[in-house]
Amino acid sequence: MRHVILERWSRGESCVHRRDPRAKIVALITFLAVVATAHRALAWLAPGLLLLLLAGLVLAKLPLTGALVRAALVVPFTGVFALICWFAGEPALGLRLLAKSYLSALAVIWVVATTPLPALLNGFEMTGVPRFLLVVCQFLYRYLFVISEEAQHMSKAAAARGTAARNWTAPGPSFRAAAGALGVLFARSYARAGDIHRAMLARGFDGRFLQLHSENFRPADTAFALVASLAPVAVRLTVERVVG
Amino acid sequence: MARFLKSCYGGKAVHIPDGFLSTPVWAALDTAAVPAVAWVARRAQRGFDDRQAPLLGLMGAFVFAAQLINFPVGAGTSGHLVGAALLAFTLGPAAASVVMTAILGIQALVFQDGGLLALGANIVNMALVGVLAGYLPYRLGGAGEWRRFSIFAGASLSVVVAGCLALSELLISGVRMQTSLLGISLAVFLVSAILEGVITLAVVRSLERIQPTLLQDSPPHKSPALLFIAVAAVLLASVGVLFASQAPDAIEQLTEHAGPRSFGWLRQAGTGLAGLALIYGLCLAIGRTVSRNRSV
Amino acid sequence: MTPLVEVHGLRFRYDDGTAALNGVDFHLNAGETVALLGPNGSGKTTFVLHLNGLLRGQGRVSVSGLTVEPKNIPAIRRKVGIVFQDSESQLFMPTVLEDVAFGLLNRGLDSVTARGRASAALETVGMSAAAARAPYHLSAGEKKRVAIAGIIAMEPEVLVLDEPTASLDPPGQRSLAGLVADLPQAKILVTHDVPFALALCQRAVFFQAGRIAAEGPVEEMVCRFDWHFAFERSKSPR
Amino acid sequence: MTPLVEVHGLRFRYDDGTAALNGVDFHLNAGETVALLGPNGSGKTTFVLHLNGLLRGQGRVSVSGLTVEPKNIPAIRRKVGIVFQDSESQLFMPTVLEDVAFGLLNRGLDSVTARGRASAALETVGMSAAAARAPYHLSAGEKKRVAIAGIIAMEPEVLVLDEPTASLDPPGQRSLAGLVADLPQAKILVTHDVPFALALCQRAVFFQAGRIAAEGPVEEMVCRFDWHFAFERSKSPR
Ligand SMILES: Nc1ncnc2c1ncn2[C@@H]1O[C@H](COP(=O)(O)OP(=O)(O)OP(=O)(O)O)[C@@H](O)[C@H]1O
Ligand SMILES: Nc1ncnc2c1ncn2[C@@H]1O[C@H](COP(=O)(O)OP(=O)(O)OP(=O)(O)O)[C@@H](O)[C@H]1O
Ligand SMILES: [Mg+2]
Ligand SMILES: [Mg+2]
Repeated sequence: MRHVILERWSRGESCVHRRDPRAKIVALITFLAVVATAHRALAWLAPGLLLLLLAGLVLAKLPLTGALVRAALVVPFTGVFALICWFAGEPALGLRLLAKSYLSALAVIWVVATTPLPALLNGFEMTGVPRFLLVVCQFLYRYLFVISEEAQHMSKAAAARGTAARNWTAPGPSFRAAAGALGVLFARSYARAGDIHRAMLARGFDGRFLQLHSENFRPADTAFALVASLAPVAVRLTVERVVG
Repeated sequence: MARFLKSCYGGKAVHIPDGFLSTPVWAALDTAAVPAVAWVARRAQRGFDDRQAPLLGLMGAFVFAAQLINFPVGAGTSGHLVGAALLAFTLGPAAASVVMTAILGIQALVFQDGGLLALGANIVNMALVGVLAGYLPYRLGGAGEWRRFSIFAGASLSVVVAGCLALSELLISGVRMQTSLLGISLAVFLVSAILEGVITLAVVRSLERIQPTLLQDSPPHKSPALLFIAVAAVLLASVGVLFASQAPDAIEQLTEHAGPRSFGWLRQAGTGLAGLALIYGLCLAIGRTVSRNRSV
Repeated sequence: MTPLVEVHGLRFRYDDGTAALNGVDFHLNAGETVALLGPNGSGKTTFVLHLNGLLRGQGRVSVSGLTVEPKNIPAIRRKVGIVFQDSESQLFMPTVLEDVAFGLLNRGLDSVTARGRASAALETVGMSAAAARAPYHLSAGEKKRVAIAGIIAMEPEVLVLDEPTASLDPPGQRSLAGLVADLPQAKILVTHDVPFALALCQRAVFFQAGRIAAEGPVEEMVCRFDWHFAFERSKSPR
Repeated sequence: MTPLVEVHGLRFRYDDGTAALNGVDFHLNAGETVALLGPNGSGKTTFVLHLNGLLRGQGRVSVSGLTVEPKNIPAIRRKVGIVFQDSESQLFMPTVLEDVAFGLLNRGLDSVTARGRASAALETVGMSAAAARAPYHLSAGEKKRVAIAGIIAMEPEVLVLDEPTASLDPPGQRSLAGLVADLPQAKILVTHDVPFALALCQRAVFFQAGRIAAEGPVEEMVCRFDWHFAFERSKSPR
């Protein structure tokens, strides 16, 4: 699955990896806001911000091409709209959409690839996301692999028994098999949730998830948050002063 | 073209990336989403115990996994489940909203599917309004002969409404689109919606055979008239919002001075938010009336 | 001496109407190791889930003098550690080390102590190298080892292992046996693995259709119910 | 005679970087039964998933002359029947009979013939009585039997069973052994259950760290790697 690579990157070692997730979230949100509200001199601002992100990627020792390619996942969607704008006689608008969404995606990757997702989700508690929702996200991420694998096994098992020979004319049986498989998968996910809950209770769970890594916000984190969030603002102010 | 659009829309759900929405639109929708999600999360947690956290997480993982199972629909094409309506039928609307919100969050962070600042918009479209629009017909259809239709209608409606809202938000934000393209998009939404309806119906029926206790009870009484009115009203409202947000004069204003000093966006955002509130209120009001009637 | 675990007339019925337990009487003394044998679906797992109140049936269950009832449940869960049949559902934390430390943190240990004890438990089951890995990338047997580590780290008074040898390789089975034999606690082993039960248990209890059909030394139970794998090839091998 | 299954220099690395197979050479002749032994995490399951193209690594895999590559996969899936380590994911139809008949219908058999062959397969595994039940409600052992029926009904040329005895009670293990011994196909048994392997296989292949470390008669492999459960109680029993 394509997100495994992000997970491997996130377990790397660098000064960005070591920073508190909350510091990175602050920096990320500032960056996204800078991009989202920009409207003037984008032709200069976009390369500036891209350079900034590249510096961040280098600092985090992430593979540059890998990250750049991954951020391109947004291009198909954005591309359609860019084309639509082009046809509507607004090529500049199309390019703007492309640039903004690509930069935003790359920024998100920079943070997700330097912070293990569980820690990142914990960090989001500070932004006011309800704790319950975050715990749901943790479970979702943990069992995503397990259940996806079951789903794949099921469809492979069905394929192994003949649905692979494409029925162009009569999709009936394979359609029913897919519906049956989803029904079973649903019921199993439901039952598994009960098992997990039991296992948690058996180990003294009382509704609160405790952290093994106590996150102390150190001075280095504060400094990092300041620098990383001021940088895009500075780039934008400079560009707009000079060009605009 | 329709096929191309469909593949680029990711099949069904339109996850808006960052950079597309104008500041007032994403800011307004984020502001709207935060208290709504908080409320929904509290509600989903209540009534059950801490068992809910693993359950909802696993249901989210299920929806992800469900997209790996392809449903052949003839002529070499296949579709897959989006799941908002199925979640609403099985977990109830509040819990379904929480699960959809979690899914959108993970998609934005890990899969670069939808933006982070645009998360509020995506949550409103899919996790809040989409779920509610899907649950409404299920509630109104009752357990009788309209049940199958209401399951189908709910699932379809959730897809159409979410798609229309997303597109309206894009239009309000100044993305230009000719009316003909808008028509094609609408057609794509309708096809996807019918697919979602058929798939959801098939899954619900297989679930009924395996373990019927997993489905939410639908009220024994049935009110087909109300069902049709509600479905039609929500459908019309969302298509209406879509076309209203494309009003050419407003677009003109917006693109000419798209700066924060321009007040064009105010009217635009106003129209959009009003439409959104209208649909949301409509779903909520119909739901309320029905449950009141029933409890008396 | 009163037994450590005492069960009287326990009955339980699942929501769908399956009567899984139909009156079970059982006792376990301190330091004793008992095997629960019996056919598939005879109620062994269901029984075990009653010992720390994860399921509640009719009848009386008590653990070191405490009756299983809501107010005692936190204390009882501290005394009884269960390794479940399905280790996948037991490993719900993002990394192996965090998973093993989960129970320790819930008990109020600070994170340094918890980390130390969790590492020691991983060492015991031979999984130290996997401490930072995600549980979903492990093979079936590796998962089982981590699940066992999560429970022994808690040092419960009664250790319940539900099919501990399933999908463990033979050296793993041996070292598990050695580990279990060295632990001083009272133990309940639910297993279909007769050599394992023979090696470790003084006494066996045989379940049949939700009841204890017989009880006695393991050898005796195995002979009486013809409870071992003995297969004669009907065709001659090539 | 060319072997039925031939594997040369197979390597595979999971997405997260784990090198699960590091050059495996393997062959299986028609009518032969081979045991795959080896420690947890040595790559047995990973290897087996390559035999019908569920995973694709580097190296060459061929089944009765057909290389495993996209265009041959439907044909190969018809030749190789795998009963997964987790049999539950194999059962997806609402009733047992429908599930067993599923593959037959897809192959174009008319429903009368398909029903007949499905019933016969259920008879073989001793599950005729459950034909109308929902697979979801069966016990672990019963599910395993139905999964096996679904595969043997397709009459594959190679039958692969991944940990078939896990969580089966001893009588269930015996009847499974009888069933497997009576099937004429070539078989690959992945197992940690040494008596089971000894009873059924002529040859064993020993996996270690993603490689085949040795190969020979089952007894020899078992002795050489000390691959059986033999535990001496260190403390005297009570
Ligand atoms: N969640 C459930 N809902 C309904 N019935 C269940 C459930 N779990 C188990 N049962 C049924 O209860 C009975 C006892 O099951 P249990 O799991 O306790 O058996 P077991 O002795 O542990 O079997 P095994 O050796 O296969 O693990 C069986 O008939 C089983 O089908
Ligand atoms: N989905 C996965 N992602 C990453 N690594 C995996 C995955 N599945 C297995 N592995 C790793 O690949 C290696 C081989 O695993 P495999 O499941 O093939 O072992 P196995 O021989 O079947 O073990 P067991 O006897 O425990 O079933 C192990 O190191 C395991 O941790
Ligand atoms: Mg059991
Ligand atoms: Mg395996």
